[in-house]
Amino acid sequence: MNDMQFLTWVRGTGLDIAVSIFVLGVLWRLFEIYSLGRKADLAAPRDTPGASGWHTIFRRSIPPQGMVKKSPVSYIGGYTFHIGLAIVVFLFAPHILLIKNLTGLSWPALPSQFIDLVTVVTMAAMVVVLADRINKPVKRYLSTFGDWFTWTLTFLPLLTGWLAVQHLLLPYTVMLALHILSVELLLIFLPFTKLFHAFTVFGSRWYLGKINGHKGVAV
Amino acid sequence: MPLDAIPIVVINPSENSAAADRGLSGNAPVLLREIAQLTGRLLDSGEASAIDLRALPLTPADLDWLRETLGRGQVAATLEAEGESTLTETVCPGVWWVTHHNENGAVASEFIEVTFVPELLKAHPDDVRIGLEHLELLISDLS
Amino acid sequence: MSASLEKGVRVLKEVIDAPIASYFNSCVHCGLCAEACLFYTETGDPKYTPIHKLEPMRRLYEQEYTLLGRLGKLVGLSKPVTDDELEAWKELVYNSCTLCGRCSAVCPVGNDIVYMVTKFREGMSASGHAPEGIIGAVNRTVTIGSPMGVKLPAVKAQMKHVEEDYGIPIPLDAEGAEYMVMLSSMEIINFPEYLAAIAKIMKQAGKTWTLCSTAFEATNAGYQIGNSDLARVLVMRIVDGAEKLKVKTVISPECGHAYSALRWNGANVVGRPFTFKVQHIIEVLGEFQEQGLLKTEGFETDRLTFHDPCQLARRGGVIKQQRNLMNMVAKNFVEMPDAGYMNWCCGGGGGASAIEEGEELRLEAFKKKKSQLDAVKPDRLVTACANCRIVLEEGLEHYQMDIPVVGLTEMIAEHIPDQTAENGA
Amino acid sequence: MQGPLIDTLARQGVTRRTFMKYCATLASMMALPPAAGRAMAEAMAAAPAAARRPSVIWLPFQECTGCTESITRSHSPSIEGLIFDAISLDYQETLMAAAGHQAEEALHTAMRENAGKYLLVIDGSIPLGLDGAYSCIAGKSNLEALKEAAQGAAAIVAMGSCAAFGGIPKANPNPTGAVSVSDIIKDKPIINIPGCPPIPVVMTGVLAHFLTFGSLPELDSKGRPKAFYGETIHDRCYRRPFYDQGKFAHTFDDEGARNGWCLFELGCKGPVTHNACATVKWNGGTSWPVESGHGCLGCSEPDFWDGGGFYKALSMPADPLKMGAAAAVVGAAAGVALSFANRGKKSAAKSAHETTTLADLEK
Repeated sequence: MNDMQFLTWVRGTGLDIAVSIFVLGVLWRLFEIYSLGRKADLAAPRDTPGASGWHTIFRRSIPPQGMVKKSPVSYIGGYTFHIGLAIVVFLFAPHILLIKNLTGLSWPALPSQFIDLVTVVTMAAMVVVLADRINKPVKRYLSTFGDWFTWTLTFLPLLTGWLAVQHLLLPYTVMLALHILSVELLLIFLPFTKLFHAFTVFGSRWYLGKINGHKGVAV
Repeated sequence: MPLDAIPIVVINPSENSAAADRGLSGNAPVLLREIAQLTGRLLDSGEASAIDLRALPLTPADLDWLRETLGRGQVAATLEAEGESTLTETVCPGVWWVTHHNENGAVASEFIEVTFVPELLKAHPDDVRIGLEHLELLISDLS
Repeated sequence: MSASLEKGVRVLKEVIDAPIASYFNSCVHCGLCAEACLFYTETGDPKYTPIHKLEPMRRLYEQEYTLLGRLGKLVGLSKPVTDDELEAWKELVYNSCTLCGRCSAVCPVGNDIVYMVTKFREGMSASGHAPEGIIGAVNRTVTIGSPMGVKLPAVKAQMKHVEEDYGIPIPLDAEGAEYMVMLSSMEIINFPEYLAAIAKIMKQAGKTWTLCSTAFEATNAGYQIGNSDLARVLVMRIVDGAEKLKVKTVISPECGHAYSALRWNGANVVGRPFTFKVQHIIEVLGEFQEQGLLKTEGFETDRLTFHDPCQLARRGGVIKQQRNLMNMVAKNFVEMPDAGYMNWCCGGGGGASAIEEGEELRLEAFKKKKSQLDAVKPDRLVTACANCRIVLEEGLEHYQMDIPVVGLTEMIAEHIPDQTAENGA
Repeated sequence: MQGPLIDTLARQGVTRRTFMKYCATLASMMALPPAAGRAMAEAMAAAPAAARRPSVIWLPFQECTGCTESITRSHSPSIEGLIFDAISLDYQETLMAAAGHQAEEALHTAMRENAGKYLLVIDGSIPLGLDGAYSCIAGKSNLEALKEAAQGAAAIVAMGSCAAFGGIPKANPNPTGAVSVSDIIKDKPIINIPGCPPIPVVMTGVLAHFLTFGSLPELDSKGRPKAFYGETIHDRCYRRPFYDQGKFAHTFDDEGARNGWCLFELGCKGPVTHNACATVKWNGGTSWPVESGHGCLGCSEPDFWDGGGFYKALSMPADPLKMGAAAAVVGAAAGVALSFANRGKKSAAKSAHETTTLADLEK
C-alpha cells in the first residue's frame, strides 16, 4: 500500500468504519445507560431559583470556590486542553470543511498560525496533565490502563495533525493519513472508554442538579 | 520590465484595504534581511550568492513590492539569448535583479544575485580568445 | 434468612439506576473529589478518594448492566465482586464517609458521589458488611425505639423536669396540634435544654405543638446503614404518629441525618408522599423570625462561630436562616473559612460516629475542623445538630481546645424574655 | 568533429551565455540552489559530446499520447530541443516516419546495436487482463514487448502516471488489469516521471543529468527524481501564504477566487501532490492550474483518480454518513435490546426483593 492508497483508505473505508462504530457505539451506550431509569422523587420539592438540572449543566463548568488553589494543574491544565481541543477541532479551516461537507453547516475559521499556537499549547497542557497524573498520589492511585490509553488516543490526533501541518518527521501525505487514522481510533474507542464522558457529562450534571434541585440546593 | 509577463492579476478592492487584500503574503520583507546578510558576506569574503525567487512562496504583489523597494540603480544590462534577459543593479550596489525570459516572453526564472558583477555579463576566456582570433583576422584583412 | 453476598448483589442490581450509570461513565479519574474529602485531606491516603469508595459497585454495574462489562466478566477480564472485597471496603463506605456531600459539590463532571454511596450502602448492609456499631444502633432503634436505647419513660421524665423548671406544660399526644416535635435521643440524654427551648419558643410564637408517645425519636439508623426496608419501619412510626395526631408539620430536631432521612428520603422509602410538612427546627425558627413571631432581647457578647451541619446546609439547602438567627442574638459572630455551603464535616455524620473502630480516623479527620477553628479562634462554637455537637466536643477535648459547643435553638431560647413568654401564653 | 558540447551547441548558434542562462533556469526548475546552475553549465560545457549519441527507445503502451504531446509541444526550437538533438530517438511510433515492418526493424536494430546501453522510455500502463490482449503491437502484447525491450536497457524511464503508477487505466475497477512498469520490471533502474501529462522539462532535466553526469538523478522512495518531486505543490505554491492565513476561495467566482486566495476548499490536492508545476509551470512558463484559478488534481500521485472528488476538499471524507446512518439504526436497535435486557434484570431483582429485617443485617 503506498502513501496515497493509505490516505485514500483512511479517508474512505477507514472513516466509514470509524464513523459507523462511533455512531453505533454512542447510541448503544446512551440507551444502555439512560434506559436504567430513575424512581420519581416523592419528597415534597422545595423550589429555589437556580437549582435545576439545566443550571447545573452550566454551573459545573465553573470551579467551586477554593478548588483551583487546591489542584491548579487539574483546573488550568484541564481547561486549557479542553478549550484548546475545541478550538483546534472546530475552528481549523480543514476541519470546518469536513463538518460542512457532512452537515452543510459552516462558520468562519481562525488563521492557521493561531491554530498552530493553540495546538502546541494544548499538547503542552496535556503533557502537564499527564505528568500530574503520574506525580499526584491520588491520580496515580485512581489511574488504570484506560487512563493512559485514552490520554494517548486524545494526544495522537493533536500530535499527528501538528506534525502534518508542520511537515515534520514523515511526508505530509503519510502524516495526514496517520492523523485521520488517529482520529478514527479516537472515534472508535470514544463510546467504550472514559472518553464517553463527553456525552454523559451532561446527563450526570443534569441528574446532580435535578436531584439536589428537588431539595432546593443549587449545586 | 514588462509587468504583463506575470499572468495572474490581483484585483485591488481598494487602496486602503489590508495588506493581504492587496495580495501581499508578508514573505517579501523577510527577504530584505537575507539580502543584507548575503551582501555582508560578499564584502567579507568576496563570495557571491543568489536567491531563486521562483523557489519561494511569493505572490506577484510580493515581487512588485520587492522590486519597488529595492529600486533601480545605475546599471542595467540586456542579454538577447533565446529570449531576453535583464540584469539590473538595484539601488543597493552589488544587489542585482536578474530576470530570464523565454522566447515567448514569459519569465523562465528570476533571481536576486548578490555579486560585484553577474557571472553572465563577464566574457569567458575561451570566447575572448575567439574574439582575439577574430580581431587578428580583421587586422590581417587591413593589410 | 440472613445477609449474603447474593442478597447484596441483588439489592445493588435493584438500586443501580440511570444516574449511577451516568456517573460511573462520566468519571475521568481526575481525583478532585479527594481534595474535597476531609478523610483524604487529613490523612493523605489516596484510598480515601471518594470515587474509589465505590469501586466494587462500579464493577458490579459494568458486569451487570453493560455489554462490554458482561463480556469482560465472561472472559475473566473483570473479576467478580467477593465478600472479602466488600469487607475490605467497609471502612471506606462507612468509617470514612459521613455522607457530607463535599465530593458531590466539587465533581467537575457532576457526579453525585454521596447519592452513589447511599445506594452502595444498601448492598453493603444486605450482604452483611455494615459495621457493628451502626447495626447495633439500628437494632436499638427498631426494637427499643431509639439508637441510644431511650424509651418513653425517659422522655416523660425529661418532660416533667422541664415543666417543673420552666413552668411550661409539654403537650403529649395532643391531637390537632400544628406542630409535632421530634427529638433525637442525644437531645433526650445529653441536651435536655432543647425541649425547654422548644417549649419557650412555641409559647412565644403562640403555636400549638405536641410530642408523640409512639414517635418521639427522629434519628433513623436505617437510613445511615443504608437499608431502605429498615429505614421505612422507622419513618412509618413518624408517619403513623403524625397522621394519628393530624398535625400539619413535623419538626425535625437539631440532627442532620434525621432531617435528611425524613424530609428527603422519608416519602421515597414509604412509597407515597406525606400528608404533612416536614421542617427542620432551624427552618421553623427562620419562619418565625420572618413573621415576627420570634422576639429576643440581649446579645451574646463573646466571639461565636457557627458550624453548618452538612445535611442541613449542603444537603438540605438551609443556609441563610441560621445566620439570621445568629445575628439576632450575637454581637460578635464570625464565619469560619468555607462556612455555609462548603463547610467541612465534623467527621462523624452518616452513622460514622456510631462506629467505635473508626474513632482514630475520625479524630485524625477532625484536624480539618481544628484548622477552621484556629483560623477564627472563637470563644464558643454554635451548631444545629446534636450529632455534630457530640463529635465536635469529642474532637475539641482530644485536641485540648477549650471551646464550648452550644445548640442554636437553645441559645435563641435563652434570649426569649420570660415575661413575653408568659404574656404570650 | 568531436569536441566539448559547448562547441557543438555553438555551431548550432547557441552562445555560451545562452547556455548559462538555460542552465540557471534548469537549476531553478530542478529546485537546485542557484550555484548548481553554474556548476551544471561548467560541467556540460566542458563535457565531450558523445562519439555516438545515446540511443533512446520509446515504447507506447496503454496510453493516450498525451505524454508525447506534452513533450513535443513544449519546446519550440529551443535549447530543450537541442538537448533532444543530443540523443538518438530510434523508435517513437508517433514521431517516426517509418511504419509497419520498417518500424519494427528499426526497433530491433536499435535494441541489438545498443544492447545494454540504451535508455528505454515507456508511456502507458501494461494491461495484464486476458493475457495482455487489451493492447498489442505487431502481434505482441505490451507485457512481452516490455520484457523484451527491458532486457537490454541501461535504465527505464516510466513517462507519465500510467507507466509510473498505472494511471487512469488502473482506476477502479481497472477492467484491463493495468499495472505500472515497476510492477513488472524489478532488475533495472526505473525512473518514474509521473504526471498526467508529466512536465516536459523533467524529461529534459533527466536527459541533461544523464548527459552531464552520465548517471541518473537522485530518486525518492517512489522512484521519482527528487529535484522535481521532492516537495509538494502546496509547499511551493504562491498561494500558500493565504492558506496559512486562513484565506480561502469558497467558490470559483467569489471575492476569494478573484483575490487569488487558496483553493484548498475547492478541492485542491496540492498538499498531497509531489510535482514541480508550481515552480516550472506549463506552456513555456506561462501559467499552471492553480495560477489559472483551478485546484491541483493530484495527477502525479498514484491512484489520483480514486482519491475522492476533484472538487472535494482534502479534509472531506468520501461519504461516511451513509454507513453512519445504517450504523445509527443498528446502534439504536442494540441499545433498545440492551435496555430491555437491563430493565428485565432490574425488575427481576426488584421482584426477588425480600424485605430486610434486623436479623438480615448479620451474616
